[in-house]
Amino acid sequence: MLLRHTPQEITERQALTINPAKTCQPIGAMYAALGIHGCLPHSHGSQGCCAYHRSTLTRHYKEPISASTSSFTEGASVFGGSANMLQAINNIFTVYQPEVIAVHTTCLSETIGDDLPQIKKKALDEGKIPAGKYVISASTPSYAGSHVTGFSNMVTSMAAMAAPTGKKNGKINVIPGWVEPTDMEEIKRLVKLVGVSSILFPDTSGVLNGPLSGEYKMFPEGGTTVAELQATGDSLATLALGDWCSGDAARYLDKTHKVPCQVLDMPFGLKATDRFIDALRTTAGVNVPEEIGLERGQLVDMISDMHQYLYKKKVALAGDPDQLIAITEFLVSLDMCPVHIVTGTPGKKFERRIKELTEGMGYEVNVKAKGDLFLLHQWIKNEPVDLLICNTYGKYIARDEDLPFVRWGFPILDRQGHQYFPTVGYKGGLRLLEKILGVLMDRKDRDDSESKFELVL
Amino acid sequence: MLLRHTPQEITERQALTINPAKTCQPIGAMYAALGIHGCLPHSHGSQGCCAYHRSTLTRHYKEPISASTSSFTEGASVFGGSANMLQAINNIFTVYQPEVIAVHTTCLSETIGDDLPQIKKKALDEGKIPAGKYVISASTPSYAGSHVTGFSNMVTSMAAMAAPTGKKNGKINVIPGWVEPTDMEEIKRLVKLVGVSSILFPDTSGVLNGPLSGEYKMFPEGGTTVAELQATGDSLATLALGDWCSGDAARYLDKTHKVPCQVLDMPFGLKATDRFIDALRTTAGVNVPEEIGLERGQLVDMISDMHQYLYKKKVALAGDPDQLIAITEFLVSLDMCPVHIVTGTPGKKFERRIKELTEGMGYEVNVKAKGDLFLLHQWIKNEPVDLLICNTYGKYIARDEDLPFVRWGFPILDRQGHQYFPTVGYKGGLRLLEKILGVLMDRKDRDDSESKFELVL
Amino acid sequence: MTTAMKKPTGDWQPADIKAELIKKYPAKIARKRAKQIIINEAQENETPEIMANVRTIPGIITMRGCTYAGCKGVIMGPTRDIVNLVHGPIGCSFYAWLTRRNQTDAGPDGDNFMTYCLSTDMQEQDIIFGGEKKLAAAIQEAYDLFHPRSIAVFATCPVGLIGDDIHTVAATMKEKFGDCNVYAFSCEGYKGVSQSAGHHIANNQVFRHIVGENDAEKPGKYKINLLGEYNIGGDGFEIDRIFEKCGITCISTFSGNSTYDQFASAHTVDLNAVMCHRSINYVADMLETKFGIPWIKVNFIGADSTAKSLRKIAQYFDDQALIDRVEEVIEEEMPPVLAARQEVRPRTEGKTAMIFIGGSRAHHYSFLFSEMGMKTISAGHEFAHRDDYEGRRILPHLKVDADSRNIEEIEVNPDPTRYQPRKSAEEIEELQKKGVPFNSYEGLMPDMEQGSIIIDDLNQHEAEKLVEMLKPDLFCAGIKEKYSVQKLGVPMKQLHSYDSGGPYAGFQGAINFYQEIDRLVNSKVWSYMKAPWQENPQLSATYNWE
Amino acid sequence: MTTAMKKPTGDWQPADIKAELIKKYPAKIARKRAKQIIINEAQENETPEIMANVRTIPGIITMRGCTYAGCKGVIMGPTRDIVNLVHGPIGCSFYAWLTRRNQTDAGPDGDNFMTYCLSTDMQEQDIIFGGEKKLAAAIQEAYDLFHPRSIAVFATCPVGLIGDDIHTVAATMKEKFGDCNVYAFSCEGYKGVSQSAGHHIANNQVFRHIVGENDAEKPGKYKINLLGEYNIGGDGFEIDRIFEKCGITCISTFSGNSTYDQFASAHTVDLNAVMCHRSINYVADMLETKFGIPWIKVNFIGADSTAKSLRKIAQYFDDQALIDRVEEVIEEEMPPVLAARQEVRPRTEGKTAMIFIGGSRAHHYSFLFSEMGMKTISAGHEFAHRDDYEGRRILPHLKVDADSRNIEEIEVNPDPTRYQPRKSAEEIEELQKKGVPFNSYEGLMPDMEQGSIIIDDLNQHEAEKLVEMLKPDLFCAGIKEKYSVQKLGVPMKQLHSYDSGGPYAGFQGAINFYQEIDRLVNSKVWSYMKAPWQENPQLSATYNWE
Repeated sequence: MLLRHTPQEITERQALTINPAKTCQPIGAMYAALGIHGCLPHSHGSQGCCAYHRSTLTRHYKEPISASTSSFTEGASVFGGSANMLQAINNIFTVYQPEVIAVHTTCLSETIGDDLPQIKKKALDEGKIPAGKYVISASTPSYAGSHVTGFSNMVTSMAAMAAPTGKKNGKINVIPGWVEPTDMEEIKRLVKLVGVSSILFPDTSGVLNGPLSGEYKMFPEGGTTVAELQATGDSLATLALGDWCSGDAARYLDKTHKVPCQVLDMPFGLKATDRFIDALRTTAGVNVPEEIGLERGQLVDMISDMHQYLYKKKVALAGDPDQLIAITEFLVSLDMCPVHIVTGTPGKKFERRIKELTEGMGYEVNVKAKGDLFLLHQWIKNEPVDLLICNTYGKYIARDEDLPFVRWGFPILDRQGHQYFPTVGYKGGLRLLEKILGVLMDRKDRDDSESKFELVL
Repeated sequence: MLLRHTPQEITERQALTINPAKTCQPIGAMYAALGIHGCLPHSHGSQGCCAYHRSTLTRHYKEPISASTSSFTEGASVFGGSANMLQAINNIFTVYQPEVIAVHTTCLSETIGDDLPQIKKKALDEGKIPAGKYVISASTPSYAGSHVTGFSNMVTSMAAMAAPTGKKNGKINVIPGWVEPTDMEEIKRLVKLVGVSSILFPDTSGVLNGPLSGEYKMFPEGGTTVAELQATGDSLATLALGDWCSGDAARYLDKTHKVPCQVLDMPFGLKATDRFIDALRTTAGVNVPEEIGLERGQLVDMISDMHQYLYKKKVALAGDPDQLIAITEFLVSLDMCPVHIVTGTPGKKFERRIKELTEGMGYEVNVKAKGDLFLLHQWIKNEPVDLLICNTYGKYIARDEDLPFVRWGFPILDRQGHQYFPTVGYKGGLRLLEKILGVLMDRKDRDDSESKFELVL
Repeated sequence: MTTAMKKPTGDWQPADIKAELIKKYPAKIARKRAKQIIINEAQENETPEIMANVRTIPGIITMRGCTYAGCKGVIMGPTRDIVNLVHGPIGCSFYAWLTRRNQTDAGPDGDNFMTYCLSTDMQEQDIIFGGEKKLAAAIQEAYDLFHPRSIAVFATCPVGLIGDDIHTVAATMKEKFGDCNVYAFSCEGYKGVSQSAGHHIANNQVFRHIVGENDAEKPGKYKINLLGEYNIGGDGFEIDRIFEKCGITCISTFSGNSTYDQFASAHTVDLNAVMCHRSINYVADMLETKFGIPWIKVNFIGADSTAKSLRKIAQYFDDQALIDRVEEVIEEEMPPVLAARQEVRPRTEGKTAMIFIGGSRAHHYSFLFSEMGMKTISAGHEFAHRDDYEGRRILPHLKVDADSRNIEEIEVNPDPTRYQPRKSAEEIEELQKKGVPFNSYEGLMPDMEQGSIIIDDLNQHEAEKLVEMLKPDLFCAGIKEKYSVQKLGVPMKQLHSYDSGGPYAGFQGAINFYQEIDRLVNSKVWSYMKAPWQENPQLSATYNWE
Repeated sequence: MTTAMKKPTGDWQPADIKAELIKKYPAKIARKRAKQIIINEAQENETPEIMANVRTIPGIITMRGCTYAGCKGVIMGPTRDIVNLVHGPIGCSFYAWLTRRNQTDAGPDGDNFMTYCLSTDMQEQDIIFGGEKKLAAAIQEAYDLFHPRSIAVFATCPVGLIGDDIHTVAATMKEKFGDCNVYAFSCEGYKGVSQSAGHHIANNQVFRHIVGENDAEKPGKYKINLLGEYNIGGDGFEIDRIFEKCGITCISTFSGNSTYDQFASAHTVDLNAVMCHRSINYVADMLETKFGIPWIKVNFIGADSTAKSLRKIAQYFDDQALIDRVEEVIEEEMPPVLAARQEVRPRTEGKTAMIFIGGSRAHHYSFLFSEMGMKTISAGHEFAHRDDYEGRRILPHLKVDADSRNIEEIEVNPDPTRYQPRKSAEEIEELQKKGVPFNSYEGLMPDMEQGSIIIDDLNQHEAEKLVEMLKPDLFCAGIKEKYSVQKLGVPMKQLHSYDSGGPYAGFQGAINFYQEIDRLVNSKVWSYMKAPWQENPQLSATYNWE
């Protein structure tokens, strides 16, 4: 066994996290910042943080991830990182010439109390920030929240670039949350199809799913431009997809610039996508084109055709709150039974929401925020499941417990496809369904006796 | 073992086909006819043919397949099916009111020598064909060629509807061949993206991948309209994708109406898609947009990223000539080794083409046209492979020989996805690659020792 | 919705429905169909006459298949150790390849040729110059590769037309091999009007070439054959389980999970229990005539029917030990069945179903639905004859038309040495008085509710109309009908192949069926067909100021 | 293309290249980098001085990681039966979770905690009020769950800043448990200038808390430790195979596929063979000082280097039996290696590589490339010190800067009871004469070709420039560099993790490496980057009139 020391008996742990279902804020801030066009994320801490985040993102996307660091030494940690930061800003604009430097803090710089806005002001005063270039920053202490929080904080800093002209631009802000570049592309396609003109931020499509063409661009075509970010203050409304990833930024624009917002679930699965499309429709006052009705109908069609393979199947889930909320609703709508659900991100409201979604399923769901994969594994040992949906780290549980396994979430380090095929929207729902059915049917084909082996499924 | 009687030792068979890699012409004609808007395919034979074709197509598409039959009885078989056909035409136009009836023959009506054009003339004379409605027909004797031939014959009959006005319409005819509805959709997307105005026929998209919406349409929105088919004679040129499925129709338009044609491979994989896009470009005299370059670059990127998992892997293939030619070239381009290849469709030129494509691979490829899965299985027993790519019937070999298995081709009766996710074009190449890598990596994760078990692949 | 108190067709007058169904047809067609669509007014033994087993109308999209399908697909397909070789172009063999879910259990090393698809793949020159040589060569190649106990040859359409003498070829090869029984079926697709003709042809040849080949006495106290059970989704496995539990020895099943030797020994039993009489009653009759084995109708679809059938069998053997054992078994098996029934019933009570399948299955399944409190408001068969609707008693009044006359009726006489009546005329009469129904079966109609609609050879157009008008909670037919019905938002259950489910026979099967139907008629899925913007199209922008 | 006859940098003047690399930098940075970019003009023992092991420049995208990575990730990570508990916010433990491909073989039921990721997941209140209590509780919980032989605690950045006394906590818990050795590493990420500081810190604590804990005499005639081998991709497995074949007993590997007890017994050997001296030479020195065990430099990367290293070890033991056995083994192992080499060489001869990794690996791998006829035209290390470039001999001339001074140097003295020199001064001298190189290693530079370019702490900008200018056939570095290099159309091989390959050490590893590099530098893939319409943009419509 790969996880041979995991006991079935569950003992309460107060201080120890084992096999986490989360990581720290800065990597989320780094990923979000890559969704700004021409932006170099900068990690204000010791160089290991930056190295680790770049490595993890690289393994997930199989794409170059550029980011810089303040490379703290012992001295900087004692006397403060301001000097490092200032030197970094100067070096970055000189050598890499980004449009924007998006700085995030770390547990190190937060603990010593570096004040980024102040450092930025100093940089401005010292003329270290060329005209027309920007430095934005987010406070992302690793010891609070999770990578999701860090993402949200950087997205909020992006929203803080809003510079309303007072004249509405007729657009709708769409904040996709931490989804794949291809998901962001798909969201843009859907928004366009509905006939809504929008500003999507962040937008990593075209940045982290690039081509191989013989040239390397540190700053690819994609990403939300500074001009677009500034224009978010003139938009008609904001749709935030996922409260955990996108809610704060939307509420910021609402509160600060009176851009009314709706906070929706991430559009994974039928119903969440329905609400997203309908919110676009009602917000923009447009009609939904037949083409979208068709995509929706195809998803409903496949659900009805394959229902017998999904009905009452037990599922264990680990991931991030916004994704888990959406997938749980989707699974329930398929008559599947999500029985064990953990996220590493703290927050009681997550547990409440999951309980709501699984109400009336006729069983008590195991759900834990600030849980970990060790606990999920123990739950599975105590109540086995038919399917595990989780990031790549789930593979150790899947192999030990011989479970059908669908990789979904972050990070996915050992399979391809998430870079190129969306799981949001109706088409994404079809893909999720294809994957779920695929592993369940593979298992059936593997385990059926020869008399029961089926040609047609 | 599921195929426990298959011996490793290969003995020559003259008369016996076992576990065919093909079926008969009429089903191909039926599928092609479904790609005409408002068309009811009609099987001129005994009712079993129609029942079997409808069942097989239904299991593959999980969609309703409407088609009618002349329901031959013993009497009809002796005295000829003309009376049945005439009655059928009258009933069909009265009850179902299609735009077109596309009649194909069977071994039965061919053996007794029914003359469809003559019967059609009789129907016209007797006023059984309402004004503005059409009856087209194709001769598809089950005892010649294969389902691919039948498809090609019906497509040629569609081309025969061409009614040139003498005035060119600036369009390019694209004949996609026997691919999935979603492939046809993807081909249309690519053609449009390149900026070419085209007529695609047949076109089963919107016909066989329909939504569930509470209403049943015997004749859905999709399909090539009669007007479009008539206009094919005014087109600038024809691109036939796949000589076996589409070549004849293209050459017909070329010979009969001087619409110049190019016969290309089906656009599966990098190089075949390159040639298709480039042919569109040169034929229409347009420039290829960056967006296509991006999709292409993404495919090349994934190939380069994952090359180590593909390199030198042995593959066994069964399917139809056009598909096999394209996939063979694709696999070779990935540094994979297609070692055993069978199609049930007769034709020496297939074997020649495969030999060309695998030249210089440093091994002698096993290839057979008019081969069968029994032979393929024996080849595999004699030289094991790392991967099997085949239609659903391959699952019996895959389970017995414990082979990673990618379902591709016709029919796919036991998995979902082929209805909705294209495998043509660059995005299709990404999907093929995802599937191939998926099964290879699943196998690796299954078989790796615990010391070698990998988190990152 | 519950229609419990309403008439089966709800607000519709059956007559109006019938009118609706046929109104679109040309007059001639309408007249014909009118005779095949019956408003059920069955009174006691007075059932209305229905037109059945007649030609399909050209151009009208039918559910029916052909004679080959009935012979090779249905009857011979399920026998594992007979190599089935189809003589004809490739298609017919391909389409019958593993597509029927008739399961078999050959054990780890028994012969099993069901995963193989053999064909002579006739080419143009074979059509022109004849295919006999190729057939002989193919038989030889099959024999050399597999050395099977038996090879069955099936003719597809062109074979009859070009006059290949497949029977002579078969006989010659049988002769040549010595250790392999080879025979052929002239089951060309154009024969008859439906699969039914194929069943008959298969029955004839099995009886002629296999039955009686093995006189060896098989162990067992209560020996029977089960006729007309095809082990779809494992039905036969469940029935075998029950038989074993009761101590009844099933020597031969025609033809689910069967072997050559089972057929060969079929004449050694003391009773034939006939399940799907439509497809197999010929064999039952011939076994009686030639060997003196009586037959009774049974039905293992539905727990109650299963209990009833077991009791009949026990009664037949007239042995208290068996009668008691059967009662014990029923007592043991029923509680979980009743529990499952109770569990689903609150959700299935009063729901409506339509069933259009086979030749007697629609009838069988209507019992299973009533066990769940579901009403079958319309039903019919695909290839039934009048007696399947009205009851065997009307057989004498049946006129045989040209199409049926073309199907061989073989002349059978008592076997000079082996004929031996299992029961004396007196015993038979005795038992009949006790209610053992020899040589008889009821039709579908008497068991259907007043005012329900019986339709023979239902077609696409009528099916669509029926569903639109009566909106049943469930529609049952075959794969070809599945998705057009579901597009209308009505769940569709395949009762030929069971979709991917089963077994549904016997006690365990009933439980499976209750749960499967519960899943279908109560699935959330059918509530997703309309998008929110279709349900509330008004465009009032609403924001939650979170 | 072959650059065999050309100078390593082709048409470029090395000086111009250097100028290109630094021209974009601000003056101050350019001056600093100029000292870290050296045109190799090494003559005999005269090597140019390189600036190394100095601070990374803030804002300049570096390949380097931190001290924690060097301590927890590199040195302690590979030890399977020590529970590693990271004290800090969640991230640092998460990122070091199974990401290094250091394989281990615990057998079916041995302890293996490498698949587990433990953290105190410090929260805001822990930062404010201190985390010692939480750490103690976490150690207790880990102990209660796993009852391991040993628990190692690692500090991440904030821990040092808020002043948690992890060593006291560890000592207390060790005391409390009795049967579990608990100790801590103050390896905060901000210490030192690279991973290198982490190696040193790890060395210190392992030596202080584990080495010498087990005096039990282990069987074996020729007992050694292998220092600085981390079993990436199974390298260690291959080296163990070779040792066993030679009859050499490897008591302890630091730290690939290692266990607590191996470290505890490390002082019982007669020789330390040092592979990656950069990461482990501290332990080697301390073992010599305290226990009298000499050490020599070895290298098992490359078949020739492997043979050479085996011979050195045999020579050290000065025993003909071992010397002969080693020769036998080499004779047996080399033919397949040479065959594989010959097979690929026609395709690899003259191809060029760049290597920028680790602290001595770039040096090691340059040998392997030359076995394939490939030229390393530019190389450098990520966390090396001057001696790794110039050779150990320059150590005395090294000035220790502030950052290094902050890393504890522990005072070690001969063990009162256990110090016992394995060789007398005379024997050492004898052997040294015979060429056994005690306490010394060469640097990278002397082994590099004239005019090749040595770069310490290469960064993203310079890497890109280098590749654009010199278009190597292969670039070797780590995961962060992989895809930016490949975007330029140059295959990139990870030589930290080996991508998904390995082992590359020893004889079998050399074969694997030849084949892998052949695959990379000869893959068709790199020819697909341009589309046909980019290669022939002209728009001439051509039809084949088929």
